[in-house]
Amino acid sequence: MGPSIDVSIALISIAPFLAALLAPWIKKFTGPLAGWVLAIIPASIFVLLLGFIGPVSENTILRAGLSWIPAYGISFSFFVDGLSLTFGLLISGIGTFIVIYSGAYLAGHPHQGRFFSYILMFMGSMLGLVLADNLFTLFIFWELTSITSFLLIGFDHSRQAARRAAFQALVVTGGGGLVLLAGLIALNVVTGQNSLSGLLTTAGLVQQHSFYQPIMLMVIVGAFAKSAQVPLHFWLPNAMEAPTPVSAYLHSATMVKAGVYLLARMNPILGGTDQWFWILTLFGGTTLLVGGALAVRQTDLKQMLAYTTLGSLGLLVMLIGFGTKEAILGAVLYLCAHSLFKGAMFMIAGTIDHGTGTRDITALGGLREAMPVTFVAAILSAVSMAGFPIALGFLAKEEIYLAMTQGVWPDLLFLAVLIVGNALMMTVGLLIAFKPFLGPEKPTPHEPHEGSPALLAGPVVLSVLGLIAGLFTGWLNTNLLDPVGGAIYNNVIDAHLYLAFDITNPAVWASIATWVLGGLLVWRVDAVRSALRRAGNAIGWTFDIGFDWVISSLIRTADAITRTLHNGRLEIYLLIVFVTLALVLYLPMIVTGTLPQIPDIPVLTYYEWGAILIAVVGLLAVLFARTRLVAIVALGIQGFAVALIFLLFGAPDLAFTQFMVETLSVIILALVMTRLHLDSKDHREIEEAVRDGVVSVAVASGFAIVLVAVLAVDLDLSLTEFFQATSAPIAHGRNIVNVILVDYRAIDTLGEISVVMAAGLAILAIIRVRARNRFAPPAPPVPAKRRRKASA
Amino acid sequence: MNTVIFRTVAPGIAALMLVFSIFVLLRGHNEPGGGFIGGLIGASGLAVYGIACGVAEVRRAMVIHPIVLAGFGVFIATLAGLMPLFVDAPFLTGLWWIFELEGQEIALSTPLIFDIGVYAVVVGAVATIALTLENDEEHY
Amino acid sequence: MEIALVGLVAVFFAVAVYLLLSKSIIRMLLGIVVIGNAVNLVLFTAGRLTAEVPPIIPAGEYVPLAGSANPLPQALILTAIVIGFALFAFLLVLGYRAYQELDADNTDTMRLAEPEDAPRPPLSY
Amino acid sequence: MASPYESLDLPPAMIESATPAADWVVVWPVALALVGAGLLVMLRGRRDMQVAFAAAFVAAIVVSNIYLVMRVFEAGPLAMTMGRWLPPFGISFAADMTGALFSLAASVSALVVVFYAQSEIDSREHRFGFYPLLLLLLGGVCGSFLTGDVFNLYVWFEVMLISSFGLIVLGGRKVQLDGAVKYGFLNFLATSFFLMAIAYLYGLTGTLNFADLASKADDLPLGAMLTVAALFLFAFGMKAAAFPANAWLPASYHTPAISVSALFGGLLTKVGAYAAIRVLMVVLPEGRLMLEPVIAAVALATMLLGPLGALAQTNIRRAIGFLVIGGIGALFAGLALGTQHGIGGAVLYATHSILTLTAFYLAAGVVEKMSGTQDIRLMGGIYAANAPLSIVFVVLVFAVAGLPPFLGFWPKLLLVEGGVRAGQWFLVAGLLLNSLLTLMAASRIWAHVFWRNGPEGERSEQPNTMLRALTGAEKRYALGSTVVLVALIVVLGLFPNWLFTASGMAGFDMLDPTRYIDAVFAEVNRP
Repeated sequence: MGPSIDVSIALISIAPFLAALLAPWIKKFTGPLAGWVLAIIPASIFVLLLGFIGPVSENTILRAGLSWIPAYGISFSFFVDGLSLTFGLLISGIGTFIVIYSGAYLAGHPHQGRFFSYILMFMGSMLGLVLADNLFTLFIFWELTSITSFLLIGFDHSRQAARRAAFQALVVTGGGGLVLLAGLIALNVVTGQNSLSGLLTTAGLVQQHSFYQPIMLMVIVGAFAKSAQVPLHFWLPNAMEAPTPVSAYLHSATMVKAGVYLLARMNPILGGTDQWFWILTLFGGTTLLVGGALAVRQTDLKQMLAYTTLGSLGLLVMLIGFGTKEAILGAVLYLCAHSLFKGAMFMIAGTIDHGTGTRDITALGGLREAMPVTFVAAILSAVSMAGFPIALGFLAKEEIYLAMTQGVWPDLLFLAVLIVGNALMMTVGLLIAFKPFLGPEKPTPHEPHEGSPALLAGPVVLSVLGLIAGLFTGWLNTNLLDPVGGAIYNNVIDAHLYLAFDITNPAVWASIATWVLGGLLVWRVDAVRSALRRAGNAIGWTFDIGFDWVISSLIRTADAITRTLHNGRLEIYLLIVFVTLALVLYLPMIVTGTLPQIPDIPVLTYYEWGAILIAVVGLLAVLFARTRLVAIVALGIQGFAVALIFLLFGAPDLAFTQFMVETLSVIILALVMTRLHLDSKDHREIEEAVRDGVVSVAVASGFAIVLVAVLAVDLDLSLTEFFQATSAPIAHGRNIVNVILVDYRAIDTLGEISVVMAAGLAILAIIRVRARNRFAPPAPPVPAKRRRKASA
Repeated sequence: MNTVIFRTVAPGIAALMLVFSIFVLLRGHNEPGGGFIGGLIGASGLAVYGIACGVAEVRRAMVIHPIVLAGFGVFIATLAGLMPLFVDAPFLTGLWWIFELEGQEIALSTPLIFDIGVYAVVVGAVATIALTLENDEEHY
Repeated sequence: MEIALVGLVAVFFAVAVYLLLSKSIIRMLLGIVVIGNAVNLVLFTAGRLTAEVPPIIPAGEYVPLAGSANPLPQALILTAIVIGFALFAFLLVLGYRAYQELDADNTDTMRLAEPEDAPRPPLSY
Repeated sequence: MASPYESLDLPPAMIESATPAADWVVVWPVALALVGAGLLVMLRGRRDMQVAFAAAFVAAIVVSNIYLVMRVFEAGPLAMTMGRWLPPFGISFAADMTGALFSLAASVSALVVVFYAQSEIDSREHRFGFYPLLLLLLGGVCGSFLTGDVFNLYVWFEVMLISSFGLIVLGGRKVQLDGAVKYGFLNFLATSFFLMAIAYLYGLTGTLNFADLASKADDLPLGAMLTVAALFLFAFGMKAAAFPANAWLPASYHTPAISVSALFGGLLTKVGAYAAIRVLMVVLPEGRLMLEPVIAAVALATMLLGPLGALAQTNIRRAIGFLVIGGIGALFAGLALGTQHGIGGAVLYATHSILTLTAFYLAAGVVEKMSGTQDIRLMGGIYAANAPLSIVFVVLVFAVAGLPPFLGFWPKLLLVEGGVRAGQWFLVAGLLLNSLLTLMAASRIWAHVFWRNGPEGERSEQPNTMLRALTGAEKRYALGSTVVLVALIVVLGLFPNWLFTASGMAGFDMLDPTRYIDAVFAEVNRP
């Protein structure tokens, strides 16, 4: 047995984040050695994980978990099987060299400390992602990788291209993540399981459910966005704006593989249907071809590698979709091989860039003497990339071709796609391995020099590993292929991989075809490249351009909508409010068919009619007043009429208060109005007047109709009866209204006096506006003049 | 309106209104009236005084800024509500102390204190508003 | 008898809404006063009406006279009146200040917070 | 529930049993705020005391709210009926988990703002009542969350409204007046409509107490009941800045001092959303059911138009204002679902939104202090200039979009799950799109303000020299308090278990308010 899994996993999931917190300080204290020091973290994680190989190869699934959100059934749980262990080893192993490499690559950069923080955080997220058992834990780490990669891609933040790439990656992978979230939640809802290990026990059930299709699609969208499958691929090449260690790590070995990981993980749960097969193989195959072709077209080393990464991801997705035992074993082998050679290749590209100052392959040549170690490492990785024996890449390709030569005719189509795709990627590998190093020396921005040990450690170790791993097929069978393949296939696999060159095997002929095609392409690379460019120019459109178009039209649309809805005109805002209000008042009654009858004219005393008439006259006078004085007086009249109504219907307190308030309102209105110089006319166009009139009548009649409906109900007067019964004997007051105000409902009154006090404060505050502005030098001349006139 | 007569009579009217307002406040629990109405009457009195004799004069006569009076009102009204805490009763429970003074039954109660608070707030705040508007040139 | 007030309330609301839809702040302020009265009348009417007997317990009695008015809506309205007055006073002063400072009685020309020529959002990254 | 009294001749009127002092916790937030506000107004000349007292009172309110949440956590809803009158005759205050949690989050935000404000509220603004108005605002907000009476809710709405009026004009720039006019008139109308709805509801049922209403609203005539529900929804939607009546928010929230914007952005709109949840879930559940498609449509429109508005802004504060609106959409989505997940999610979302948006405004305020403008196009270079601010801001960018592992993720998770369970795919799509658009808007702000080195068009790789360094006070109060709040958000995001339990309780008691009603009527039903 390996080390205690709880402790180890706690360490694995927390250590990178803690290290990330401390990284800027560690950087400060250790200076140029920071890379080596910080690499201790991923290295020890790697060693810890190595300890799990034994148990995992015996098909023991290791689980560990901390209670996290029991209230929602989310635990911070992990499980280690072959698949997660392999990813974990790749992440921590390659991560070790990346951290070392970054120490040298970014030496002297003012934000190197931040960089270490981000990359360690990223590493922690990625480890968490592949080790997570709980679906939501997985998702959290999934989005954390989006967030950290956003920060890493935008690391070179002063350039707009870097910012754009970061934004693009965030939108695509973060957005894909949100779709994935819905898929995971639906999966949880359908199965009642929220852990992967639990889901694996219910494998095959989801396919029967009516939600299967949406769930599958949402998961696939999430995975495709992360793993840059066409048509969501465009962000990946742009992400090369990030410093090279980031490209090497995120965009070759780890983050982009998260989607592949997810698909592999979900294969037992969601796979096995025709839809799964066709979606994955078609999109994967397309991505393979597109990635390969576009890679050959590039001349920037990093761009070339980025597009081959696309191709490789497409290949992996295609194989998972294919789903046969051989395909999955091929995928597993290729996954490892690719991580090793692509990580190495990127670091080599970075070393060349660092050593010469350029990454343009056409501007490079003859570096074999200046950079011999780099050259060797480049050749070794290219061997694996091209799939020459004895490299791991060869084994992978053989297994893949084997998968395609088992069955019926569609396999042949896939085989053709694979041969072309692989040939294209081989071309790029060979070009990078030889073109910069052979031939005559070309002038470069710096005098070329070999990289430091920190820069070379990664490429050398990874490329050598990629080459010699192929020799240990026995070990690979038991420790890699059986557990990993078994996890993806969800069945026991007993792999019998061996290194041989058997010409009776059709797979070998497929490999040979690949080499021949690749060789031809290398030979005529310039012609192929210019042909591809012409084709690209003829199309004149890329998804990348499309992204800009989508974003700018989104912003323009948003701008247009916002300008329409929030046009700054209070009158329109009010109109919207009142029209909605009219709908609110009428629609419910119309929909439920409960509009009340229009009631008969009631019997009232003549003085009651009189009060009502005064009110109406006052209101109309307010509406049609020509001068402000008349308007104010009319306002007073309607207010006093209301007071009169209160008095007539038995509310003397209300009447007094209304009377006082109305008096005060009129006084302060008069005080203010005499200082304003206002138009006496109501400037409304006739259409506006009609529109406003219709709206006001609609609202008013709506309120009235609802009131009629309300009055049709018998009012429950138990509260009133209680107040009447207890006011004198218990509350010691005979004015029931006052008792309600200061006793039964005193807290209303408390709030109310707070309102009054706050109004005093608010008015004091607003008065100060002018107090301050009086002393401001450029006083607006017009209102000042008006003020004098008004006060005269 | 700013005549000599008005200026002479105004202090008297204002004083009368203030006294009347206190009367209305105190009788409020049993007859129409109470803190609101009383406060509005009192504030109107101050407003009349202000219109007649100027805001500065009112401010001098009041000693404190009227908004402080409002703050005081909210303060004691809430404190009146907090008193039942000491007798294990809920917030704003009316507590009554009824005692006899020269044969007259005098009732002192937290609702009365509360109503006085209401009165103070209304007088203070409304006077603030009115006085502010009467003379917004003054630099507060 | 409530129905008569329903009709009156409708007139109040119609006038208030029409005033509020004006571009002139001063008319909107008048609308605020009117709509406040309208709402209070609705509250009054919703508590049902009785004629003339105030909810005051005569001296010596323990309960009010039969047929006295419903005190609860009255207390609520009293609160609402005072609150309405406070808000009205604030809005009035606000309108006054807006007029002085922004030199505008017409709300259409008050475009400091949401300027008409607000810049277009940048399309850069 | 039938009226507890058969005969009113000699009615039992008062609560006989003693009220333990511990029960006062349900009114302390309001009582302390009012006492404090009164006291501060009395001491208006004493600047030193203003700050100290305001901080002390708000801190006491926070403590009281923490205790309240703990009480409700352990013993379920807590109620107190004022004046010892039996409910429903006296006004009840009643806190279930929803109210308690909202109240706690609001007071925490307010406390942070009290400290932050010291960096920008000058002595004149002290005199004109910043701190008393802040206390009143908090009192109004807490009162709204804790009251158990619909008319009393109206009163607290008004307290909140008028103190927000005072705060929004404080400082006295012209743009504030313009914003305040729109804010003032539209919000006045919203509360008037709310009062109309109360008038109708009283006219139908004869009572105002939520718990009492809950039992009486069943036998109302359908049309009238639905209209009243719709009117409540409209009035509260308008207060909450839900589409279509939300124009007042982007017109005004960017105009006052940033402390005030932060307070508004965090607190005010949530009160509208809370009230909508309370009234439609507890009092008029049938109305909510019938209005479900309408609420869903409102939620959808609000969720999408909010962040779209933010994308279209060049003013950083207005952009955040639109993000506030987007969050309201998510809250209404929870209400439209009306399930355990929906309501629990909405409550959790509100907690997140109160804290996160306050923090977002505060952080934007620090950015403004450094760059001397609100215009995103003219900012830049803060990433290199101020590391702590960068960390705080980048956390907020992801937190506001609801990305894990920050607090905003958890409510999104609940709401989306609720949507999936209810088969409401439109709402699910809306919630996710809301996150994506919010993420785009916020990360664009980040890229322009932090990553880009200088104003628009600037290609410089050199640090922005136009930036002003923060003064000591600004570092201490402005940046310091923002960092504390963001740290709280991060910690709550990493350890959300108790919030899940709490929001679960909140949802449970909203869907089945029996415990709430029993708490209010505990005395009446006591044998």
